[in-house]
Parts: sequence; structure tokens; C-alpha cells
Amino acid sequence: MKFFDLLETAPSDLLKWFVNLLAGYGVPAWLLAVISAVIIIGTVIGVFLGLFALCSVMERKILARVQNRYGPNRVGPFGLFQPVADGIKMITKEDLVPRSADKIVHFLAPVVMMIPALMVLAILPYGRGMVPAELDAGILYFFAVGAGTEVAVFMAGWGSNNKYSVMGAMRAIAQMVSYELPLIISAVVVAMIAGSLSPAAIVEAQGTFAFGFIPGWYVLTPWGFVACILFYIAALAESNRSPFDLPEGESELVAGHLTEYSGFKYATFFMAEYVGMFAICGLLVTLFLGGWQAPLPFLTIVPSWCWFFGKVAFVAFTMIWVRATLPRLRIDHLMTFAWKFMLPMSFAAFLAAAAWHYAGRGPLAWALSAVIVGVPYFILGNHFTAKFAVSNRRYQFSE
Amino acid sequence: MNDLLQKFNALPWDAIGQWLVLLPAGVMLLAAAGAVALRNLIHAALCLTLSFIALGIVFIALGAEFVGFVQLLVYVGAVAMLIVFAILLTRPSDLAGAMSPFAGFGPVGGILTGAALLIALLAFIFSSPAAKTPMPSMPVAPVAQIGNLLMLDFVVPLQAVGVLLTAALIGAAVLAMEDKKP
Amino acid sequence: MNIPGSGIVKGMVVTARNMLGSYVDKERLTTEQYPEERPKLPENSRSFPFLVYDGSDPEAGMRCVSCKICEKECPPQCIYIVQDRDAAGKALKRPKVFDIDIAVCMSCQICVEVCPFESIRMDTAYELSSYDRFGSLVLDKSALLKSNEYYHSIHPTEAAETDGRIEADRLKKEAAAAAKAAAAKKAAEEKAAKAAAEAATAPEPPKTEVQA
Amino acid sequence: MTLQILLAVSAVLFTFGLVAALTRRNSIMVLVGIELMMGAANLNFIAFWRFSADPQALTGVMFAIFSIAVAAAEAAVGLAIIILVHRRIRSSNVDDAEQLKG
Repeated sequence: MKFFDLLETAPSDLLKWFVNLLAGYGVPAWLLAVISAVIIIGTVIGVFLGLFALCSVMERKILARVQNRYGPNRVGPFGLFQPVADGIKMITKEDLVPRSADKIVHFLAPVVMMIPALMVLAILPYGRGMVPAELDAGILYFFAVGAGTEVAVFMAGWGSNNKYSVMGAMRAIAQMVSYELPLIISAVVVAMIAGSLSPAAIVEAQGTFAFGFIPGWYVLTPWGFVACILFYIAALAESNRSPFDLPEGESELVAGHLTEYSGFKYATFFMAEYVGMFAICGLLVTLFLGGWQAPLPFLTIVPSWCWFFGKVAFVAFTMIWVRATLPRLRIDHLMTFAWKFMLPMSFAAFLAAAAWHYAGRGPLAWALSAVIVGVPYFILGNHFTAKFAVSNRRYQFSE
Repeated sequence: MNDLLQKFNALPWDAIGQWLVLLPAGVMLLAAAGAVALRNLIHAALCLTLSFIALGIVFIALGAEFVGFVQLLVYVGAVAMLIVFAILLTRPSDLAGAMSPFAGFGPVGGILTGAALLIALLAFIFSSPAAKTPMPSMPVAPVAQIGNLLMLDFVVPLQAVGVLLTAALIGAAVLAMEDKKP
Repeated sequence: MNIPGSGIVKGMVVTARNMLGSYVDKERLTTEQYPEERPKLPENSRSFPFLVYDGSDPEAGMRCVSCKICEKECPPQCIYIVQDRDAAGKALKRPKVFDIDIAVCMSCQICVEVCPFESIRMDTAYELSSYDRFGSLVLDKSALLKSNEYYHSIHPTEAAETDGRIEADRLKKEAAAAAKAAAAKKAAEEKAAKAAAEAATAPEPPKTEVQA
Repeated sequence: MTLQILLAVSAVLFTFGLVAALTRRNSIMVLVGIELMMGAANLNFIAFWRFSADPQALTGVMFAIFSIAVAAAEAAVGLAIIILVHRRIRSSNVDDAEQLKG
């Protein structure tokens, strides 16, 4: 058991040891604070860049396995050094800038894209007491900083001075803005029930175990499950992934706002997208899957930050799995789905959460909130699926 | 080296810390100047976005975190995008700044009134005794308290703003919608 | 009144089954790790032509007699033959130069069909890429010449047929030669017998000088 | 660090907004000027709250929040009007919109 306790507090102990070491050399207090902040920032960014490298190869391998092929297995054992190879390729590739492009805006776009992706990592609770920035409005900070990506997408689109880019950028911004609403509402639902906007408090609120072994995560409540699915779908749209990657739709928009980028700038966009995906997975885990809480009481010996990164890996896996399955949405379907299905459903989740809370959180409350969420789901769902009713194909000639 | 370190420590760090708020304020003023003066409209709009971000950071530095985040979310996320899209949709001829904003004698009047106003304001600011109060310690504006205030004391204004925003949303959509030719 | 969203779940289950299946039974994964596992080519696959020689010495055993039919018949005209001449300038039944430009050759096998002496066949080697564009893609005679055993190793049935045909021709020729020889011998005996008979009946006829 | 400096900063920001609104000929730039003026007002609210004797009252913060909400609504409607005017007179130059002139 001792080993697990050691592991649990390993990161913070390491930092304390190093800071005390420096204090021994008479380093002033404020400088110590700056150094420890820099160390924390360094490790967080290092961990997420490591996750980015690992995920870029795992994505290709999982997509391959789904299509019954191997995926990259040449560079290093099981292809695990593929990101190194991609990195070298990206760095050595020529970095083209269109002659008539708006040089400054073209150059700044990847930087402005990368800043929010990294800043957003500050508020995620990685473990018990391991939160880089203890903000009591952490969730609001997440969305406030996340709004910066839209500016970056526009700058990328506008800076490349090419029609496809501007169209791709406008579509991407329209998609991100219209999916930001369900994203924020489903986060607010959790904040309302947990009673605070601070991620650490939200994770604390999910620490209880009902009947001894069912974890008190919000995803296991009816309104929480719906809010989690809505948050998940909106997260996919927010990070321009899989069914919502219309802006980079190869078929019609070449590569959307990324058309005129190559070399290291493209690698930065690629990195920002993945780090953004991990950050929003982290937020989903914090809000709905109980952050660093262990799923079963006796499992709490396993270090808390293992649970957090395990759950983030699982959610990231499902995002790749969704990418392997679902086709890309057309722009008007995408918009209708956001405004006419996701928004009403998030209001329904809002009401269901309120009903669940004020009905005493007991079995009656569960039934009530399940009804409040289920009924609009079926009505809206069938209203839309009826329109695209898919009957099995009738082959005229082969019969 | 050690006494240098001692002297360095002895500096009144907490007082200096208070002046740090001028850093984002300076960035904001520069960006605002850029937004006003730049001929290329898109560069002006991006400078405006930078000034919004810097204003948000000033609010956070002054301790009002909630307002800073709301400012970032509302202005950078929505208003800046609206302005940039409006610029794209209206495709003004001087996008590349063919005609300088200060061409001709028009702007002289504007700049003069601006300067006069500035002098008047600064005169009042630097003469009024109340403005000389030193900066008190950092007040805590917890989100929970703001939430309670919003929901309890300011619930009527909150609903009014809600109605106003909905009306504005629908109004803007109706105004800007292409009226379908019959 | 189906449950909306069930289509998506079905799709996800299919992809999940595929993914787990690929880890469970291996024959789902049909990809061939190329350099390690070579593709098994069908027997009569062909890449570019080569010249067959019998025996061990390529020059001597070469079947090609430089009749240049294949050079004429080749659609993209990628074969170039120069007939060998001995010191006196008399044409020999052997090519001095036999080049095939495999960059031009379209492996149509017409040269194999038209060759009366079964001397040109299609090879199966396909890893012929090279760095310089012109020089190395024109294979000269020494590169083209390959032994009959090699031919047997790449196209066993076809090689056997060819050998059978060659053997049959040889036997027919020998039989013809033998028949001719026998006929010539018989004719010689009759002439000798007639001559003996005339010698017995009349004196020796005068010798006639045949002016070439 | 006294209140004066912050008020001076917001005064300068307000002047930038005013100059933009008065001199720029493009209607969108006028709106940018208005946004800057509103930002300056918000800065004043927060500055006064920060230097106030009783910061727990949070009045300045409340005022700023509502002012941000109103400014957002105003920006949305303003831009809609600009687009409509542009569609009518094919140019977003402020001086060209003078059909009502006598």
C-alpha cells in the first residue's frame, strides 16, 4: 500500500523536494514561486505534447484496425516512433507562404491557435490537489479562453488570401459558434448541480458512492447522461473532429482554412487541434466522469492522476472510434442539428437536472428527470429521423 | 552576489506588484490605437480583438475575474467575430485601405474634439481628491457571491437583459435576413 | 417509432466488432508486409523478356540466331539487334548486340510468340527500379541472357513444353537427316551397282570435267 | 498605484473610441469606436469598484456585467443595420447614406 501512497503524491512531492532544494541556496521566495510555476507549466505542457504524439499514431492505428489493416508499424516497435518521423518531416518540409497573402496574419494564425489550446490546460484537476490554477470560475475560464480559437481560425482563413480558405474559415466559425451554446449549457447544468464553477469542487461533489459501490458520477444520472452526450457531441464539433470536420472536408474545401499552410505552421495547427481535443476530453471527464475519482471504493488506492488520464484516454479513444464510424455531416444538416436538436435537448437536460435536484435526488427524482429528458428526445428525434427515413434499398434491376 | 540578492529582495515587491496592471493596460491602449488608425480594415478589427483581450486581462488583474472572463467570452468570442464577419459581408471598397481614414480635413474636427475632451477629463481626474486613494488590498469577488447577487438582488434586471438579448437576437436576424423575392 | 440514434449505435458496434476481430483472428488482416513477405505471383505472370541459352556458356548456348523477327514485330519497337559477323564479314547466326529498353517495353509477349527459335521468354523479376533514368533501363545482351534452368525455375510447365517442342524438332530433323542420309546412301549404292553392271558390259565412259 | 492612473487610462481609451467614431468614414469602424467607448466605461466601473471602500458590495462588478450584456446586444443589432444599409446603398461609406437629405 505504501508504494501506491508514494505514487499518489509523487508529482507534488517531487516539486516540493526540488523547491526546498533551491530554498536551501537562498533563492528569494517570489523567485521560488515563479520557478515552481514554470515547472508545473512545463510538466503539463510536456505531458500533453506527449499525449499528442502518442495520439497521432494511435489514431492511425485504431482507424487501421477498424479497417482490418495494421497501421503504421515500420518506425520503431509497433510504429510508436511514427510521431518522431512525422515531426522531423513537418520541420524539414518547406514552409510556403502565398505571395499575395497577408504575411502578418498568416504567420500569427498558428500562434493564436496554439495559445488558447495550451492556456486551457491550466484549470483541469489532474489529481487530488493537483490543479495548476485554482480558479473558482474555472469552467467559465475554459470557455472564455476557448473563444480565442475562433479568432485564430478566421486569421488562418483570411491570411491565406484564397477563396477556399475564407469559405472554410467562415463555415468553421459558424459551426464552432453554433455548437458553443449546447457546450456551455450542458456545462452549466453540471455547475448548477455541483453548486460551483470550480472544477476541483465539481470533482469533489462526484466523490460519493451510492449503495456502497455505484460512484456518484454525474454521467450515471439521467440528466447527466444526456448532458454528457450533448457535451461530447458539442466537443467533437468544437474541436472540428470527425463527423463535424466539414471545414477541412477534403472533397469540397480542399483543406478549409488550412489549405495554404505547410511545414511547421501546419504542424502547429495539427498540434493545437489535438491538444484542444485532449483539453476538452479532460473537461468532459472532470464534469461528468468524476475527474480523478476512482470508480469503486476499494480502487482508491490507485493514484488519482492515473484515473484522470485513464478516463481521458478512454474518451479520446471513443472520439477516434466515432471518427472511424460516422460520415461527415453536410453544412445545413450540421446547423439544423445544432439549433433545432441540440439546443432544445440541452434546455431539457437543464430542466431535468432542476427537477432531479428539487425532487430530492431519490428514485422519484430519477424517474421524473428521465421523463423530462426522454420525452423531448423521442419527439425531436423521430421528427428529424422521419424526414430522412431510411428504408432498405430497393434494387430495381438486380431483383 | 549575496548582497545584490538581499537588495533585490528588499525591493517593495507588493507595491510593484500593484503597478503590474498597467502592463495589459498599455497593450490595450496600443491595440485600441491600432484599431482606430490602421487603414486595412481586417488589421483594425484584429487589433480591436487584441484590445478586448487586453481589457479582459486588466479586469482579471484588478481582481474582477468573473467580469474578465465574461468580457473575454462575450467580446472576443462573439462581438469581434460579428465585426469581422460584417467587414467580410459588406466587402467595403477600401478594404486594402485605398483611402486613408484621415484623408482631407474631415478628421481634423474629430481629433480636435477628442483632444479637448481628453484634456478636460484628465484635468478633472488629476484635480479631484477622491481619485488619489491608494489601492486597497485585493478584494475577493467569488463567483458564488456574484451568482447570489445576480439571482437575488438583481433578478429583475437579469430577466430584463434576457428579454433584451432575445429581442436583439431575433431583431438582428430578421433585419439581416435576405428578404426572399416573391 | 424506432429509437432515434440507434442507427449510430449499430454503426459503432460494427466498427468495434471489426476492430476487436482484427486482434482475435489473424486472417482478417490481409495486408502483406512487403519487403519481408513477397507476393506469390501466378505461374504465368510476366514482367520483361530475357534470352534463353542452353548448357553453361551463355554465348555459345544462346538460342537466338538474330533473325530480327521480334525486332520488327515489337509494337513499341524497344528491341535493337545487330547481327554478328566473323572476321571475313560473313553474317553469323548470332546477335552481336541485343538491347531491350525495359522502360519502353510493355510486356505484351508478342516477341515470345513470333520467335521461331524459342529463344526469347518473359521473366518474372519486377524489382528493376534504378536511380539513373536512361542508362540502366536498357538491358544489353549480357544482362538479358539467362540459362534454361532459370527458365525452368520460373515457368516450369511452359519451359517443359518448349523443351519438348525443341526435342521434337531435333528428332524430326535427325530423322529427316537420317532419312536423307539413308536415301543418299541407297542412291549411291544403286549408282554403284549400275556402274558395276555397266562396267561389266562396256568399257569405262570418258571422264567429264565439270567447270565450276 | 492610485485610482487616477486607471481613470486616465480609461479616459485615453474613451478618446480613442470617440476619435474613431468621429473621423472614420466606414460605418463598421464607427461601431468599433462605440465598442471602445463602452470598454472604457466598463474599465471605469471596475476601477471604482477596486478602489472603493466597501468592495464586498460588488456594485461595480454588477454594473459591468450588465453593461457587457447590453453592449453585445447593441453590437449585434448595429451590425445587422449596417449590413442592411450596405445592401441598400451598395457601399458602407457613411457619407453615401444621404437619401433623406433635403
